[in-house]
Amino acid sequence: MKHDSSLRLHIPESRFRPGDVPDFNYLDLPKAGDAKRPAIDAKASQTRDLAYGLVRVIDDQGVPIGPWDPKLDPETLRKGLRYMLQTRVFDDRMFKAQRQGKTPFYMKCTGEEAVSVAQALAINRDDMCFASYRQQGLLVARDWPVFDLMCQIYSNGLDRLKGRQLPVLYSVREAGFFSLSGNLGTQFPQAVGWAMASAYKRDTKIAAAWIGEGASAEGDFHQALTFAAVYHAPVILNLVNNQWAISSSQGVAGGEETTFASRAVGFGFPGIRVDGNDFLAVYAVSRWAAERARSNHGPTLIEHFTYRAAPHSTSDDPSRYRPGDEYQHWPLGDPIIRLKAHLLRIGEWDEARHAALTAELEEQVDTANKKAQKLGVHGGGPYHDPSTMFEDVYKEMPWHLREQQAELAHFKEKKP
Amino acid sequence: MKHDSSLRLHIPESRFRPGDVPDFNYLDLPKAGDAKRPAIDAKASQTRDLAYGLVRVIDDQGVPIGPWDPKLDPETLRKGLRYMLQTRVFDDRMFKAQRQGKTPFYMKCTGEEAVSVAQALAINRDDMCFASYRQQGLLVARDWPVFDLMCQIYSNGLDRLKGRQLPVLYSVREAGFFSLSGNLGTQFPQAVGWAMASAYKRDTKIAAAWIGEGASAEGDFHQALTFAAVYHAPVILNLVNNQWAISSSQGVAGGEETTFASRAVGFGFPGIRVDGNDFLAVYAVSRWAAERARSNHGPTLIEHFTYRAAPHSTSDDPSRYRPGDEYQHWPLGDPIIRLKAHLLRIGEWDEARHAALTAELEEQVDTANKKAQKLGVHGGGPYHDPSTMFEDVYKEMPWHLREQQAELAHFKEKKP
Amino acid sequence: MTSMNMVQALNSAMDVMLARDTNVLIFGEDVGFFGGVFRVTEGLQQRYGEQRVFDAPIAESGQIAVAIGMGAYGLRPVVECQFADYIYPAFDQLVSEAARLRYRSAGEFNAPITVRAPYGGGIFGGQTHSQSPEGLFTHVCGLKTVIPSNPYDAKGLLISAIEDDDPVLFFEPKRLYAGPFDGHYEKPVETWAKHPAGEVPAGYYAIPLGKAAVARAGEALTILAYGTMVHVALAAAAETGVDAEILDLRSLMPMDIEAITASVEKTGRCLIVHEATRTSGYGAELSALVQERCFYHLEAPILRVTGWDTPYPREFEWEYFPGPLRVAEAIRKIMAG
Amino acid sequence: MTSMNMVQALNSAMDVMLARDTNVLIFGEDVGFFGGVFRVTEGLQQRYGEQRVFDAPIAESGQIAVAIGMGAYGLRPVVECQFADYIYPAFDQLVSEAARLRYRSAGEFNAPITVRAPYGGGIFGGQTHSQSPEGLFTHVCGLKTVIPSNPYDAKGLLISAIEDDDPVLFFEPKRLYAGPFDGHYEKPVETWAKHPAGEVPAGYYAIPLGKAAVARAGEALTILAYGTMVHVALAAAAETGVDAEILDLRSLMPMDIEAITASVEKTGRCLIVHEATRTSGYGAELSALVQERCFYHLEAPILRVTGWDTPYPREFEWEYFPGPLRVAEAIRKIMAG
Ligand SMILES: Cc1ncc(C[n+]2csc(CCOP(=O)(O)OP(=O)(O)O)c2C)c(N)n1
Ligand SMILES: Cc1ncc(C[n+]2csc(CCOP(=O)(O)OP(=O)(O)O)c2C)c(N)n1
Ligand SMILES: [Mg+2]
Ligand SMILES: [Mg+2]
Repeated sequence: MKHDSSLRLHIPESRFRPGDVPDFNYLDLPKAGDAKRPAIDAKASQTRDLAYGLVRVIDDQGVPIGPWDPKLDPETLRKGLRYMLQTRVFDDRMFKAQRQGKTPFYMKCTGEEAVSVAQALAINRDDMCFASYRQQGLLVARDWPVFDLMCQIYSNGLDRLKGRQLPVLYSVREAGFFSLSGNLGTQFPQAVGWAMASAYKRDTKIAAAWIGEGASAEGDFHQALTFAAVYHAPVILNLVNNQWAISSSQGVAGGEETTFASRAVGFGFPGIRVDGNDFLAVYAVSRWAAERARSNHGPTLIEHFTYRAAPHSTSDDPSRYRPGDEYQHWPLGDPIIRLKAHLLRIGEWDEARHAALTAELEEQVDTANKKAQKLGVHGGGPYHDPSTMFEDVYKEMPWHLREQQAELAHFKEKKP
Repeated sequence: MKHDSSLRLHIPESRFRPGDVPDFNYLDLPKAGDAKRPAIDAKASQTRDLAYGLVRVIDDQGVPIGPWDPKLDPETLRKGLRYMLQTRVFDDRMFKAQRQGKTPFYMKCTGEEAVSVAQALAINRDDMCFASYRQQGLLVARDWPVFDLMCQIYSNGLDRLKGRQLPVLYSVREAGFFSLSGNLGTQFPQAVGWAMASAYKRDTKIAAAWIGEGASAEGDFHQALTFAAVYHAPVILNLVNNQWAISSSQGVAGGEETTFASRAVGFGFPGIRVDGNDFLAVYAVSRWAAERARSNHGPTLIEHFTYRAAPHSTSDDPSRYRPGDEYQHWPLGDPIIRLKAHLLRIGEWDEARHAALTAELEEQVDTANKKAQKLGVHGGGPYHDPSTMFEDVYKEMPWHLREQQAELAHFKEKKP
Repeated sequence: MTSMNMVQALNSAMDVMLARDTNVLIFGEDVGFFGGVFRVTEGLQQRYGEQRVFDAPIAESGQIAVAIGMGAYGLRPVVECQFADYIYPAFDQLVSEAARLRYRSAGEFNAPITVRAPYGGGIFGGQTHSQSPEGLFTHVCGLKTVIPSNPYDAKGLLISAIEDDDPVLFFEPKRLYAGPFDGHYEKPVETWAKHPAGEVPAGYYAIPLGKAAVARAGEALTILAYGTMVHVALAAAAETGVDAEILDLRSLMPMDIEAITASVEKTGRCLIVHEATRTSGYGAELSALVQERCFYHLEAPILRVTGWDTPYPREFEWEYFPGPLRVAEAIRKIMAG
Repeated sequence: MTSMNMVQALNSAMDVMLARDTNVLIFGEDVGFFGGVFRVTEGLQQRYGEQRVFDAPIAESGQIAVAIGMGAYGLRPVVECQFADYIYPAFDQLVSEAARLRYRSAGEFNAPITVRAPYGGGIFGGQTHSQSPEGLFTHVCGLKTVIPSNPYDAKGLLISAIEDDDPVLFFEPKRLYAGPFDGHYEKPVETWAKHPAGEVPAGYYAIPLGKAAVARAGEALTILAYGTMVHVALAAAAETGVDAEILDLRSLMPMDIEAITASVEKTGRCLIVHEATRTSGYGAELSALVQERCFYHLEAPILRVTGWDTPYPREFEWEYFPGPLRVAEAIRKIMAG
């Protein structure tokens, strides 16, 4: 028998699994307005508290409060609401399209819309975004047509990526949106490189990168923080802690021990934990980080504390690993509802306008969708010519790919 | 022309290069005895200060002071002195052997002897060590014969590693010393795995790992901290900040921004910065971390603040990249001289005994060296049979290696 | 004997080994409570507890490193890599560490680890869910590489892999999880239920690594295949009516050279098929070896039918996949040569 | 024309490119103030400033990732990997990212990066300072792989690599840095001073990637080689007295297939030599291709002389290294075949 003083292996487990009643009381959330706001040139050591607190601006009554209130004009607030709503409508439509077999795959960002939309509005349009697959809100907020994204999702003849990529793995250089990889984490240090290049060129553009809390366990995360710290790279490093990595709780990535924002503390630059479902808070913190970076004070890590309301992807069934109603218990609510409440509260919005906006966006997305589907969908075509699959492996096609391309053509002719 | 508000790339540079007069006043070193000592089951959040301070025990007069004084008996102190001295004598002899062409390569740990020797005495002999190439002191302190190490260095017929490895890349399972890799950093997460296995088996053994501050930039470092934090692995993670990684200053690894000990703060376990040249301090902190790990309170990261007094290796010439006398200016001195001063101060040592010990160790090392050289040296043999190079690729030799082995034999016969 | 698909057979192998040996433990992304995204570890945590089957941080390199450390302690960890496409972050730990630990320590330490990873195309996964990286690992001495083509072999080989004292990469053809897919994607999906190799004993059995199986005996030419391509080759042979001998290599490293040369010496013709990209793939090694050893028996050039040298293009999966049409054409060409 | 050894020629290539194009910048471990452990970047930081030539954290993966980001911005970073043996931590960034960026973004982004790494044995470096990993990278579509065998080529090829819009792995045979080593380790060391390819123009010139060079014209058999092995092959040919045609491939990917097949069709015999381990090495691809394309011209089996399938054993360097003795024997065997 092993005696008491023997070692034990600790295995982190999700607090709630199917059948449990979720109770997030243990979270001990700071109140809106509580967090201090240091100057953008503050020393990192003066920002440490922010890694352990939670920047929140909109209080339970919809009133903005405290030093982080970005004091946005109603126009910008309504823009934010519109983009978040548009993102959600788009997501819902595409999810349905997958269920209808028009695309093999889709990924929603439901509940996380503020994370991308608020930051998109807080940085410049020519700042470069190195996103993960859950920041479609960036493209929406940069007014990139959802029609174009749909063509990628359906792999039709207008798919800019020529049917090569999994749906949602966009690349939109014109909108400052770096090619999505599929391999988790790789974009994080790449963003740092881009930011270093901008600094090397004495440019004014910064980079922003997003990673999931799950993926932050990858070595790439460490490389990003190391290079960003060493070279004072002008970059915003966003870590989206949406509590889940497919079926694994954030504890499996280390979230039981401390906040993810505090990772930055260990590198000597600011880490800020923000209520990711609070549009104003995300905007304010993003703005702070952007200004800090742009004035040569280096990187910031932002932990967006949020919740993945949707399944991981259309291939996923969360009811197998978490209570079906867990999101209903999530104490930080829904970013759209919260921003709407704020706008209502300040008298810059009403239910009628909201209904009209929703209808308009649904109509817009539907129209785009019909147009895109007409151009071809997954499994049905028409697509790009399959022979294009040999292009872009290299800038110039070497002999062996030319031969293989010819071989494919030969088989296409033979096929019944 | 670029205006003032443009970005700039920050490139860290060593403070002193050849020709400069080193001045370490900027270091602002805490005094001996200043650091608090939390209980071994303290919450990580109660240990944060230790990541930014410096645990020091022996003061400038050789007197131990403060709560970290491990109160070692003179016997243990003399043992420590002996092992450190033996390590240094061994290093010096092997360095000379390389200059004489008896081995192609050697690496000294001069000035860093306490880092390995003190910890070796603070943990159990069956705790497993995952070292880097600069912790030969572990083997010495575990009474592993230097003769055996010499045979590896000379690749002679008694080389346990059969001439396969670069000199100093030892493997001594019997002494709880894991096979050294050559690839920086890889051992760090492996140690965590070993510790997890020990916990899984309800064993009582812990693991200890060492990494250089330069190598801590590798992804492996992040993996080690992540897995150690998530599974509360019973492991001591040692980071040896000896100021240099070949020609790169610790700033290139991020040391300009904050301490390396604080990396652990970002993972929610204790990080302790210790005067790596203070035998008592290293012992005390190691002991604390070992007891913490052994009683299921998880990992500790220890930053050993020290200085690489020797060239990186025998292939290196530091006068090309740092002032020749930089070590003379290093404010934390020499671990051997400091422990000796302490022993003298408490009346448990004298110059005559020191001289006698030195002579004894030199004689011992010399004898072992002569014996080892007689068994063969690099370039001269005799070695193991070259045909052994096909062994141990797999447990059982597959056909293609058997064929290749036969082919080599055929050529050996043909050779003039 | 029970009827099992490949997922069930793999699950059964781990079940058997967890029960037999407390040194066996399993970890990887989503393998614990959830049972893995392909359900291969389903129920194992529930049966053996979370100390023995648990989720790992998304850090493939860390997973392998930790497995190596566990192996050095004396355990036999089985790591699931969610997709073979995500094994590259662990490349250094596999190549520099696991593969060389026994060698560099002259046998003091070894890495008795098994890395399972679903590989190959056929599920519209695009470039990051379809790759066949096995060739890379066969270039690394010290590693073993195993690829089953049916449930019976999958279980027996996985048990051998777990028991093996060297590091084994165990690639699972994900398109075969549910049934013996032969490349005719336009036909209805077949299950393993009616396939003889879908009959799998419930208990322990081991299939030795390094031994090929004859998937079809024949005299006219030799086809070397593994994984999904075994079934494609069978279909192509049937369609051409050529009396092909099809070897299911099963173990790429160590390789069953005797079975290969014996067959080619008999048939005088050889076709090699794999789904991985062509250039410097494992097929190149097979071709080189056959040519070196059977040169004077060869009546036609050895040909290779493989994936194109491009990333796996998602929507053009079936134009990329080396299906029966391409294999059949190569068979005819060799027979005419 | 100046006489340069290979270190100087490589240094000159970077010097030229730093001067021509402010988008070129250089980083890596110890490349800044110190000038690199092999001195290849010596003086460049002093000449171009620390914004353009600087030390990087010891994190090969981060270095490549950062280079990819810089490339996306529009720079042409040149990264020094201190030893090719240490490139594996960066494997994922090279294989999943640099290699596929152009493809997956349909040309929106590309990775115009160059990764320089000393490779190969001959300096008693053991298993972690001697490897030849080039074969792995030739299996990865989207990457280019270049290996020079002399100072003149080294400079011209490195300039092309830096100017290339695709990612290029540039492996430098470290044993050739100082002189044209032919495997006769027992003979006194030769320098490049007396070698014609040691004459190197001071200014800009480029050698196109994808073109082999004829190191020795001949009629009796074709030897395919690159890097150090070109010189070993030359020595072996001289010692056997066989009129070999020796192709110095220079660029492994893209490969100069025309030069290869033309030569083998002429000679009817082919020997492939490389220092890397044999199984699934680049030589396998060469063998497969030659066999596929020149089958009816072959008068003897194609043979390979390579490093053994073991890690590089430090003290037995010369028993491991595929020296002139082994190459000569293979030549004789092929001529007798
Ligand atoms: C390198 C790598 N490993 C594994 C995967 C498989 N995978 C895709 S998404 C995912 C979970 C990611 O979770 P998180 O980072 O928290 O992001 P979220 O999905 O919550 O936005 C996993 C394991 C992958 N894509 N890449
Ligand atoms: C993965 C890897 N990259 C690079 C090297 C080359 N290298 C050997 S030692 C060294 C410096 C290490 O510095 P540090 O980690 O500070 O340890 P120290 O030598 O100071 O003890 C480098 C770059 C290596 N061995 N492995
Ligand atoms: Mg997540
Ligand atoms: Mg160091």
